[in-house]
This record gives sequence, C-alpha cells and structure tokens, in this order.
Amino acid sequence: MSKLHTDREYENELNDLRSRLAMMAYEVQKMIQYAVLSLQKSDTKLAEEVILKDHEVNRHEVEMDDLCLVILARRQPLGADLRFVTIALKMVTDLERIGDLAVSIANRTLKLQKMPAIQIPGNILEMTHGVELMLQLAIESFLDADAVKAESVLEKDDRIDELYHQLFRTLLKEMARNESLIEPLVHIQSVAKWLERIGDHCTNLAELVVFMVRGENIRHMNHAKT
Amino acid sequence: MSKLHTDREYENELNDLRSRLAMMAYEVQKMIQYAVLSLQKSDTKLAEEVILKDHEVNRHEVEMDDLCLVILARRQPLGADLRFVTIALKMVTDLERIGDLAVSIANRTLKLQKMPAIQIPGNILEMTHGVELMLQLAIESFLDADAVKAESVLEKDDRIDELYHQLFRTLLKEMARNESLIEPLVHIQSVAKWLERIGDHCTNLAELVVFMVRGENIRHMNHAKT
Amino acid sequence: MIKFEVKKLSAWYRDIKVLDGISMPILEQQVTAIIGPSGCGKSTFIRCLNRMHELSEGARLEGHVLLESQNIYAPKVDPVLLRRRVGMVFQKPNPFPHLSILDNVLSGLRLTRRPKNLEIAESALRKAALWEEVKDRLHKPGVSLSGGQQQRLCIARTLAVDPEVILMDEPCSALDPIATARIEDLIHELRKNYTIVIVTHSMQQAARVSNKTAFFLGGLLVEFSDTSQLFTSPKDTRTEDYITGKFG
Amino acid sequence: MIKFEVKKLSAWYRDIKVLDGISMPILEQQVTAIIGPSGCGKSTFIRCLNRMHELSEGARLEGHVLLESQNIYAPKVDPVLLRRRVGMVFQKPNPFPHLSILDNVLSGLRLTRRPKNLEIAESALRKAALWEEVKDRLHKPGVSLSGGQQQRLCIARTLAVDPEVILMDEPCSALDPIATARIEDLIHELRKNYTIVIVTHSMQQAARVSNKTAFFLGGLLVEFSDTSQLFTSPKDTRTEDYITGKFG
Amino acid sequence: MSLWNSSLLFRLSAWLSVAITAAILLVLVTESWIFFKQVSLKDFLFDTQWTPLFADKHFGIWPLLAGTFLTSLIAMLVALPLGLLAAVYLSEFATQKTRRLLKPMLELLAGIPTVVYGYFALVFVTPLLQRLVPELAGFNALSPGLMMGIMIIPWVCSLSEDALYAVPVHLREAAYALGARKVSTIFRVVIPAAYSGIRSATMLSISRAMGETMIVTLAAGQQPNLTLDPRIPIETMTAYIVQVSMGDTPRGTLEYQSIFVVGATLFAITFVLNWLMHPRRKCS
Amino acid sequence: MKVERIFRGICLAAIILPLGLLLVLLCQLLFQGFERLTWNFLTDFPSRKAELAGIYPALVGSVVLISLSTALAIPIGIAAAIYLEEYATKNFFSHLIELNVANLAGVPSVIYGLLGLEIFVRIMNFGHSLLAGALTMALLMLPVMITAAREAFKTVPMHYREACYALGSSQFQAIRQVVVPMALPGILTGSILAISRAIGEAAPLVVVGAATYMAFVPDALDSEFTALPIQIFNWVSRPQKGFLIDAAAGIIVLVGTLFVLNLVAIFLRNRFERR
Ligand SMILES: Nc1ncnc2c1ncn2[C@@H]1O[C@H](COP(=O)(O)OP(=O)(O)OP(=O)(O)O)[C@@H](O)[C@H]1O
Ligand SMILES: Nc1ncnc2c1ncn2[C@@H]1O[C@H](COP(=O)(O)OP(=O)(O)OP(=O)(O)O)[C@@H](O)[C@H]1O
Ligand SMILES: [Mg+2]
Ligand SMILES: [Mg+2]
Ligand SMILES: O=P([O-])([O-])[O-]
Repeated sequence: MSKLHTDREYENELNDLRSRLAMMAYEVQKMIQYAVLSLQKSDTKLAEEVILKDHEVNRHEVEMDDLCLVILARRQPLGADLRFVTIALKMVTDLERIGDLAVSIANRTLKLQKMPAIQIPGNILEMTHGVELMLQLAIESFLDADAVKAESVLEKDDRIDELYHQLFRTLLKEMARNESLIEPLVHIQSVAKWLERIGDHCTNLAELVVFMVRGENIRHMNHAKT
Repeated sequence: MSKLHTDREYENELNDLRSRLAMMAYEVQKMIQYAVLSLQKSDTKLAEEVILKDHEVNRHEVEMDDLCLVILARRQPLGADLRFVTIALKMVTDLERIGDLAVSIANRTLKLQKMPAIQIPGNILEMTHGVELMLQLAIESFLDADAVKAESVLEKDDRIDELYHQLFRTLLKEMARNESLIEPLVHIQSVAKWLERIGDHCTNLAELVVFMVRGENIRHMNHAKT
Repeated sequence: MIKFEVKKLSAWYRDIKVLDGISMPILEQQVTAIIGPSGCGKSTFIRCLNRMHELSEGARLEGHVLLESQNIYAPKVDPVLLRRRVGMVFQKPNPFPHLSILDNVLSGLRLTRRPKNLEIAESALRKAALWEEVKDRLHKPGVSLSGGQQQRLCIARTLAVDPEVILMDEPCSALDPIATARIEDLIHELRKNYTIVIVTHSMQQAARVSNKTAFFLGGLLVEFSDTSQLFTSPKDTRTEDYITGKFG
Repeated sequence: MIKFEVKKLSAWYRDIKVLDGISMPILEQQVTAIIGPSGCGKSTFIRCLNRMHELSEGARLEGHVLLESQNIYAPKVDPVLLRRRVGMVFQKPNPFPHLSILDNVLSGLRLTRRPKNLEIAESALRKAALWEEVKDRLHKPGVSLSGGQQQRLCIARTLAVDPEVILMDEPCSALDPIATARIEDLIHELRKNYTIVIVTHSMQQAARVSNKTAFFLGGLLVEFSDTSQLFTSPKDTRTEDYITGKFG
Repeated sequence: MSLWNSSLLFRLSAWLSVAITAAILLVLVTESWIFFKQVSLKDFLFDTQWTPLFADKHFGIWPLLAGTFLTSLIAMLVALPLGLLAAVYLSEFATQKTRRLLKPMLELLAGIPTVVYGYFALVFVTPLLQRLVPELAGFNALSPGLMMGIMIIPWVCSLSEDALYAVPVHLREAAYALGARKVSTIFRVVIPAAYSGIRSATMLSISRAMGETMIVTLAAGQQPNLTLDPRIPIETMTAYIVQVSMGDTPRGTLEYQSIFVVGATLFAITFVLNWLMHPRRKCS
Repeated sequence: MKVERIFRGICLAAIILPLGLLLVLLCQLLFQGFERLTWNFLTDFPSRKAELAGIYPALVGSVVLISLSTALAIPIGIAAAIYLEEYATKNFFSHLIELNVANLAGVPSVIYGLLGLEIFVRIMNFGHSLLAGALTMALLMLPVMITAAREAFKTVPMHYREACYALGSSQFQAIRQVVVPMALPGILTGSILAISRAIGEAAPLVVVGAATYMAFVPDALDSEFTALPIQIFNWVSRPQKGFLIDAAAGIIVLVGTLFVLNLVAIFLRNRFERR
C-alpha cells in the first residue's frame, strides 16, 4: 500500500477524503469532551458551543457523502480503494451520530440548569474517557490501516457497557431515595445511555476499519448489541 | 427510468438489491410491531422471537453490504444507479439500527416481567403506529422512487417527537407519584425514546430516498436532530 | 466441473519465454477472465488453449493442458478437430468479407465440409442475439453490419460449429460502450451453455462479465480467484496495485 | 474565462447533417469531455474547433466558433495559423515514422520553419512526462517507443508548438490501462496551463479527467454540465439512460 | 488431395523460379565462357569499338554501354520529375473523382507495348525534333530516350503514387494539426514517409529503361558509337541482341556467343539495380 | 497559399503533359492507320505489297502463344505465391526464393529471350517453334504473376486465416475457401496485367526466333510462328512508307485489344477494392 496511484489526482482525492474523515473524527471527539465538561461544570456557553459545532459536523457529513459519490463516479475504485470509499460512506454516518449524541448531552446541560444541582457520577466521567479513547483508537487504526488496533477498540466496549449498567442501578436507587431528583437523574441516565451508544458507534467504526484492512466482515459475529 | 439496462444481469442485480431492501424493511417493521405488542401483552415468547429475528436482520445487513460492494466493483454504476447503490448502503445501516431498537424494546418486555405491572401508555401505541407508518411510507417511496411520498414521512416525524415529549412529562410525574414504579417507568421512558429514534431513522431513510430520486441532498437542511 | 486443467504451462516465442509455469483450472459453464498489462501473455495463454499458439513462428510450449482430462498436446490429438470443440472470437470483428451474413454464420461448417442448413444458422444467430436484427437481410454481405453486430456475427459463426468452449481475445476493445454492453449481456446468456474464457484489457469488463478472474503479470499467474473477491479484496499486493491503478 | 464559444454550430458531410445547432462554451484551463455513442458527431465537433473539419471531402459547416471572442471562421482567419494555437492529438499514436524522437518533438517547428533547439524539446518532453524515459535515446526512431510512450510523444510534439488549446480525439482508446492512467495523469497536469477538449468513448474516462462534460446524441448536444453533476445526477433522462447503460 | 495438402506442388512451383535464375546464370556463364576463350577479357573491357559483324572484329563493350546509358539517362531525366510530380498531384491534390479517372488512364499507358512507342519515336518524334534540333540524325539517342521517358512516366507515377497514397491520413492530419501548410506537409512528411516506395519505383524505372529493347532497336540506329552526343545514331545492348538474333546466326560463331556476353553484362547491371531496390528486409 | 497554388499547377502540368502528348500521338496513329483497318486486314496473310498485307498469321500466333503461356504461367504462379505467402516458414530458403522472384521480375525481357533460345531452341531442340516461344513467354510471365498473386494474398489480413483455424478448418481448407476467394480480384487483375504485358512483348520472341514473314497459320506446337508485335516491328523496320501504314493499323488492333483487357482489369479492381 506504500505505492502511489499512477493518477496523482486520484491519490489526492483519496487523501483528501482520508484527512477530512480524520478531521471530522477530531471534531466529534472534541464535542464529546466539551459536552461532558459542560455538564460537569454546568457551563451553558460550552454546551451551546457544542450545539453550534454540530452544524459543522452535519455539513461535513453531507460534503463527505458527496465526495464519496463523486469518487465512486469518477474513479470506479476497486479493491482496497473501493472498500475505503464505501467504509468512509458508512463511517461518516456513525461520526455524525456521535456528534448528534454529544449535542443531546449538551442539551441536557441546558435542561439541568433549571433543576436541582446534582453531582455527576464518576461512572459518567469514566465512560466519557473510555469512549473518547475508543474514538481516538478507531480513527488512528483507520488512518494507519491497523486492524489490530481496531480490534482493541472492540474489547473496550464491554467495559463501557458494564459501567452503564452499574450506573443505571445506582441511578434507580437514588431516584427512589429522593423523588425531587427524579427528573435530573433521568437526564443523567440518558446521558449515560448516550455515552454507551457512542461506544457502540465506535465499535462500528472499528469493525468497519477491520473490514477495510482485511477485506473480511466481522460485524455481528459475536456482538449482540444493546 | 422505465427503460431497462441493456445488460440484463445488471438489471437483475439491481432488482435483487431492491427487493432485498424491501424484504429487510418488512422484517424490521414486523419486529417493531411485535416488540411493542410483546410489551403490551407481556408476551415473553413474542419478545424472544423479536430478539431472534434480529440475527436475520443482521445477516441481511452484512449480505447487502457485500452485494453493494460487488455491484460497485463489477458494474461501476453511474447516475441514478450509483445513487441507488450508495443509498442502499446507508439504508441498511438505518434498517439494522431500527431492528436493534426493536430488540431493545423487546428486552424491556423481559425486564418488566419481573416488576410491578404497569399500563402501557397510549402515547407509546400511537408512536408505534406512527413509526410503523413512517417506515412503510419510506420503503414504499423508495420502491416507487417517489420523492413526494418520502417528503410526507419527514412531516410525520414532528408528531412523534411531540408525543415523546408529552409522554416524558407524564412519566416524570408518575415516577414522582409512585416511587415503586420508578424502574418500570424508566424502562417505559426508554421504549418511548427508542420509538422516537426509530422515527428519526425513518426520517433518514426518507431523506435518502429524496436524494436518490432527485439527486439533491436535503439532509440537515431544516431538521435539527433530537 | 473442471473443463480445462492447465498444468505448468510455459510458452516461448523463439527464445523469449512469455508464459512461465501457469497452472489453473477453467470451470465448466463459467466465465473466466484473464487480465493483466500489455504483453503479459494473456493472448498467448488463450491461444495455447486451442492450439493456435503453435501457428505462430518460432512458437514453442511446455506443460500440459487437459481438456476434460485429456491432454490436448498429446501426439494423437488433431489440432483441427480440437479447434472445433474450442472456438475463438477475436479482437477485431472479422466476418468474411466475401460472404453474406448467412454464409458467414455457416462458414465454419462450409470450411469443414459439414452439412449446413438454415435452422443451424437461425439457431446460432438467435443464440448470439442477432437474429431479430438480421433476419430480413440474411443475404446482405456480413461487412454491411455495424461493428457490434459484426462481432455478434462472429460469435454466431463460432456457435454454429457447436463448440464446448469459447475463447474471446479482447472481443470488445474495438467497440463502443453500447455495442460492448450488448456483447457483455450476450456473454451472460452464453455462460449457461458454454465455458467461456475472455481476455480483456479492461478490469471493469472482467469484473462485469466473469465468475473467475486470473491476473497475469510478466508471464506469471499472480492471482486466480472469484471475480468479486479479486476486485474487492485481492490477496496479492501486485493484484491490489494493478486493480487500484498503482502502476508505479 | 471562456476560451471557445460555440454558437449554433451545424456540420455536414455532403448532405448528411452530423452536427445540429451545437451551442456551448469551453472554459479556459479546464478539461471539457465530449461523450456519446458512436457516430454522434464527437470527432466532427472537435475537428470544427481547429478547422480540420474542412479538410474532409464534402465537409460543410454553419454557425460560429469564437476563440477568445474572435470567429475562427471569419474569412481573414488563416486556418494554418489557427491550428498552431489549437493543437490536436489523435486516437492512434502517430509519431512520424521517418523521424527520431527528438525530431518528432520538434517536427511542429520544423514543419512551420520556426527556430528550434534542444531546450524546447526537453521542456516539451518534460511537460509530457516523457523526458526521463527517453532522454538517453533521443535519436532513436519515434516508432521504437511503446504505444503509451508514442502517445505522450505526440502530446509533446503538440506542446512544442506552444498551443493554447489541446484537442484530443479518443487519445487512449488504443492503449492499455497502464498507459491510459499515465495519459490521464498527464491531462491533470496539463490542465493547469492549457485548455483541453477530449473526446472519449469511455464515460468512465470522461468522469475521471474532465471538469465539464457534454453528452452528444445524434448530432445534438443533450446535456452539458459539471462532470460530477452529469455522472451522479444528470438532468436529462437520455443522459441518465446512456450513463447507466440503458441502451434499449 | 493429399498431394495438395502436403503442399509439395506449391513448394515445387516456388522453387521453379530459383531454377529459372539458375538456368539464366548457367546459360549466360557457359556461353560467355566460350566467348572469352576466343576474345580476351582485356579487349572486351578496354577496346573502344564494337564491330563483331564487320570483318575487322572488335569486342569493346563500351560503345554499347554508352548507348544504353545515354538513352536511359535521357529517359530518367524525363520520367523521374514528371512521374513524381504527377504522383504528388494524384495523391495530394486531386479529388477522389479525378484520381479515380486519371490513375487508370496512366495504367492504360503503361500497358502500351514498346513496339508502339518505338513506332512513335521513329515516325512522329524524330521528324518533330529534327525541326527543333537541326543536326539531329534520322536515327539518334534523343528521340527514343524521350519516348522511353514518356513510356516510363506511368510506372514511376503509379508506383510512387501507391507509396504516397499509402501514407496514412493520420500522419498528414498530425502535420496539419501542428500548423503545417500543405506544401511543407508534402515535402516534409508525406514524401519522406513514402521514401522507400519512391526509391523502389526509381530503381525499377532505371532497370526498365536499361532493359528496354524495341524503342531503341527501332529508333536509335543500331550503330555502336562511343559517344554521349544524343544527336547521332547509337546502339544499346538490347538492340544489339535483337539485331544479331534477326539474322539467323548459327551457334558457335563469335557473333552468336557475343549476344550472350552482352546479355550477361546487361543481366549483371540490372541485377545490381534490383538488389539496390530491395533493401535488406530485416531492417524494417 | 500562393506557393501552394503554384506547386499544384506544376504537379497538374506534370500529369497533363505526358497524357496529352500520348493522346496526340494516338490520334495521329488512328488517323494514319484507320484506312487500312478493314476486315481483310485481319484475315489476309502478309504480302510484299503493303496494300495487300494482313495480320492473320500474327493474330492467330499471338492468340495461341498467349493462351499456351498463360495456361502454364498462371497456375504455377499462383501455386508459388501460395507457397510463399501461406506455407513457407520464414527461413533462409524462403527469403532466397522471395529475393529471387523479385529479381526475376526486373530481368529485361531480352534475357528471357536468350534463355529460351539456349534452353528450348537449342538444348531441348524445339527449334524456332511455337512451343519454344510459348515456354519462353511463360517464363517471362511467371515472376510477374507470382508477385501480383503474392500482393493479392498479402491483402488478406492474417486474422481471417486465424478465424478459419478457430472454426476448425485445416490450412488447405482455409486457403481454398477463404484466402483464395478473398484474393481472387487481385489475382485476376494481376493475371490480366501479366497477360497484356506478354501480348505486347516482341523482344524475347525475336531472340527465340519468331518468323518475321509467315505465309501460313501455325498448326502444331512445333511449327513456326509469328506474333502481332513481331509483325508490327517488321513493318516498322521496312523502308517503304506503305508498310508504316500497315504498322499503324496493326498497332490499332494490338493497342485496342490491350485497352479492352486493361479496362476489364481496372473494372475488376474498382469493383472489389476494399477500403
Ligand atoms: N508472434 C510473436 N512473435 C514474437 N513475440 C511475440 C509474438 N506474439 C507475442 N509476442 C510477445 O510475447 C509477449 C506476450 O504477448 P501476448 O500477445 O500474449 O501479450 P498480451 O498480454 O495479449 O498483450 P496485449 O494486451 O498487448 O494483447 C509480448 O512480449 C509480445 O511481444
Ligand atoms: N469523412 C466523412 N465523410 C462522410 N461521412 C462522415 C465522415 N466522417 C464521419 N462521417 C459521418 O459523420 C457522422 C459523425 O461522425 P463522427 O466521426 O463525428 O462521429 P463520432 O461521434 O466521433 O463517432 P466515433 O465514436 O465512432 O468516432 C457519422 O455518421 C459518420 O458516419
Ligand atoms: Mg493480446
Ligand atoms: Mg470519433
Ligand atoms: O442512531 P443510533 O444511535 O440510534 O444508532
């Protein structure tokens, strides 16, 4: 794969697609980070920033879809290039969804503003770090075409699920204990749920990378979702 | 578009892809219906059926992805055909997700089994009917390449969102009223959330159909998600 | 079912080795495509399958080619009879210019002095998806047809001698996309009854028409796999580089 | 910037009208591709852009072609001088068989008795991405090169007379995928300094190399749009049918 | 059937041509051998007179060579330029229609027997020329030379036109597309590309001129003079052979042997020309 | 532009000039010889009186001679061409034969006369007979025929032969049913041109010893013979003016015959020319 395409413009187009995906992933990662931070710090401005950022990500998605379509139309890619482009088509969907989920989290920051203040559970923070790392690894594995790294992402998802279920139990107990906190706690539960979803999307990304590199489909092999 | 491809095998391949998508949509639709029915009737067997069905849908997804990839490699589709195949690639993701969400709902049936029985709110049923119809319309619009019908799906999503928010309020109140019901009600809230997500996915499908038919991207134009 | 079994086939023109130890099976009622850069030995390879290779000057060959388990290079095999079982279609449509459409279709039987009649011609033309277009002018010269029709006429001519295998050496490279699409569609039809080996410059065409694809490079068989596999996930990096357009 | 403005161009061979009221602009420093089925008038169209059409017997034409706002069919325009501004590359690589590589490159200057030197040749060969391959054998005959190299030699020859526009009539249809990829890559380079019009049989090639694509059908211009638009979402159903392979 | 299939008859037919050449060589060499037993090679090469039919016999070949050379030279001076220009006209300027009319006409001319040209030279051309060139003899080298030139024009023209016309259209178009004018295209592209064909045409024409018999026999006089003056009678090698053959000279006489020697000389010269005409094939 | 027009004018002149000249000459000839052109001229024997002379024996001689040599040269020529183009593998010997044929085609016709004189007249002892003349003519025609037939075979592209083999035909079947039919127009044209060249040849016949005066018609292979060009040559060589008129008339017959033959050849070629 170190060889370059004879048609250098094609090479450039593929590189463009690759770096745009990396950029989009980077932005989405920042969105998750800021959304949770805004929640933690009750920082509405940060939350609004995340919400605004989403437009950019959405624009990215549309542009990337177009780019993929144009590459497919103009280059008729085959082999690894074809897998790369179709995978890119699917990855942007996941990335865009992750962005949306970050927006949902940021929205909770705004909603929680008007409610009794509560402590953000440690599990949420751990989950956040977990999914951020997963996203990071997924994108790195994509850029390096490194299937082993991608597979390491898959393992990490189990921990996220575990954290979520722990948290769910805890939250239910707390709700029962203090009914005035039900609404904020339901929101926190939603946030946890979304972080867990982000983990799932990262798993998707990693599976796609494995397919791109190895040409073999490992989706739904041993993972039953949610 | 009534003209056939000169290469009849190509025509067959595209038709195959089209009918498989329709079939997958049909199965997913059934899954939603049965999942909610199982919830309503506390019918664990029905719920398990839904969970099993998901494997089939997952298999479908993988097969369809492969089919799309092979068509892209072998036929180098252009124009409407290219849009069709790439859209199919994206649609299966949404359909598979809808299937997953139906499974999540069915899982709630199993969980609620061990808890105090509660009445399923009317909104859930209305939402179910709503998203079923949306899915139906989205697939029909896809099969008929009917952009107008697809746009009618987009409108319907607003009602689903409205129903969800209504229900959220009600559920919060009920939780506060009866804390022994908190856990089942949180589950119900999740179900509602998922139905709302199914609505979103149907919206995605419809937007893709509009793109396929008209060649213009309407995603993220005036919809801010969740 | 294996139709041809090629075993360690090497071929030379004078002292230049142009095929180097090719071994591969060719399955019955399937389309096998041969792709590779110019001069890699594609044409030479299929010409070895019906013993046309030996007609070139200085041509020499080693190894075995088994057609239904019988070595076609065994001394007792008559190449002329072999070629009736293994037909060939060429790059440039070449109907015989001195013959009418009908006579062109029957030319294989005329040449070999076998009985011929209108039914045979009609059935061959139908199989070649040409009957409807020419039935009203069977006695016009073959060269009065368009390029794509001429190529289908050549296919019909080959079908009329009732071969088991049809070799095609870049049958569409002189045709435009419309004529090409028709021939490709025809190949899908013919696959049901014949074993087809097609050499093509265009990977896209190989991807479209074939079940199996062999990638040749410098006289070597680099990769031989299912077409959809070869074009979506080839095993060899040389194949990968070639199909993705990395020619260095 | 508009380089060519074609206005209501119709062309005939004797009394057969092969182009019917074509109007379209050709933008500077862009690649404009012309696609369409065989015989739709693609070649005729580009031959009207450098007045090569009138060299055919019985050729006639109506309408205007403005090159930088000046009608190239105005009586005072010398077609020979025009052709030095608007170069052309043909389907079959056609280096002059009696000349060496170097002389081939400089042949345009020789033919028009203009000063020539090695620097011009080197720069033209560099622009045509051929210098590295031939610098050690500049005095070998031009026809000793491979097909793809010959075609690049023909491009270098055209570049040496320093044209503003380069017309290409199916420049890759006699080449294999590797040589084709090289020429296409070269076209991307050349686009920066020249206006290019390319006729091609292959929609895929048009999709790859061009910024704008015109689809011709039976002498009519059916659709002219941005290439990515035309191949992903064409406006006309005839275009749609053609690019998706629905040839009836 | 099997005889044909074995291609034996085909092969024999082809070898027949070799046998003919061998026979020609054999005949010429053996008869010359007899001749040189009686006449020394020195006389043959260095004597300046050729008078085998006189009592005072001289066997210097030079007068015959000069005659042959002179008539051929005149013929080529006429035929080459005119034939080439005519070929250029037909292939580069004429419309298809004109070409299709003129080319067969030229070929018709090429089919006219040489006796007829000899008749023209003797009966029409010489009297005409005598009015322009006062000292022209009734038999001379000029008139048959010119007539031979006219006779050869169709050959030069037809063969070179084939070569010019065979230059692919795309080469001309390439030149036009480079901004070349028609005349420079003709001189710098078409003619060079057709060069080997034109060269063959030239060689063939020279060889025909040297081997031409009837025109010179009839109109040049049959008097072996060692001269390059085109106005006086001369004799060519071919004419000498005919002259001797007409009188029924028996085998064994010196006259009889001499025609084979002259034949051998002619054969040698044309052989070299033919050899030049067919450049070693391997190069191309 | 001006240069082009001038050059074009020169070229046109180069073609018009010789054509025009010959046209004038032919008209003069026609004018001279026309009065002698009667039926009797064709059926009379030669005579010492110019007004009474006819070309009957020469005409018959020419026809018989040409028929004989054609019957020999054409099949052998085609067979040799088939061998060279279809069967021969490229090696030293085939190259030798090729060069040899090319050289033979350029050998002056008198030399063939010398060959015939030695081989047929003396060694084989046919005397100055029709047979010797016909054989000599056949030798003369052979290289022309081989070359023409080879050219015709060369115009049949290789891929048609391959098409035949791919259809399961043997090489002989391919040659017989495809190559020869496709080359036939070319072979035919070549044959006619070879024949018409032979009809006009005088020199080799003179050398072989054709009679210049014949009072009878040749009735056997070993009888003496004359031919039309010889008769004309004879008349032109005579000092009396009257025989020049006879010669003119003879030329009209000869050239007329050749024109007809050539026209047929041209017609054939135009009819079958592929391009
Ligand atoms: N008749 C011949 N004599 C000598 N060498 C030959 C002959 N035919 C082919 N070759 C050489 O053999 C090699 C393989 O030729 P072959 O025609 O099989 O290649 P190919 O893959 O079909 O190429 P292409 O795509 O150009 O048709 C080439 O290097 C070619 O130059
Ligand atoms: N020199 C000519 N004389 C007469 N008719 C011609 C000539 N050249 C082309 N034509 C006719 O004009 C029409 C258009 O020809 P043109 O070569 O422009 O088509 P094209 O689109 O380039 O086709 P292709 O893809 O086959 O090159 C065709 O019907 C063709 O038969
Ligand atoms: Mg080949
Ligand atoms: Mg064209
Ligand atoms: O969009 P989803 O998070 O429901 O996959």
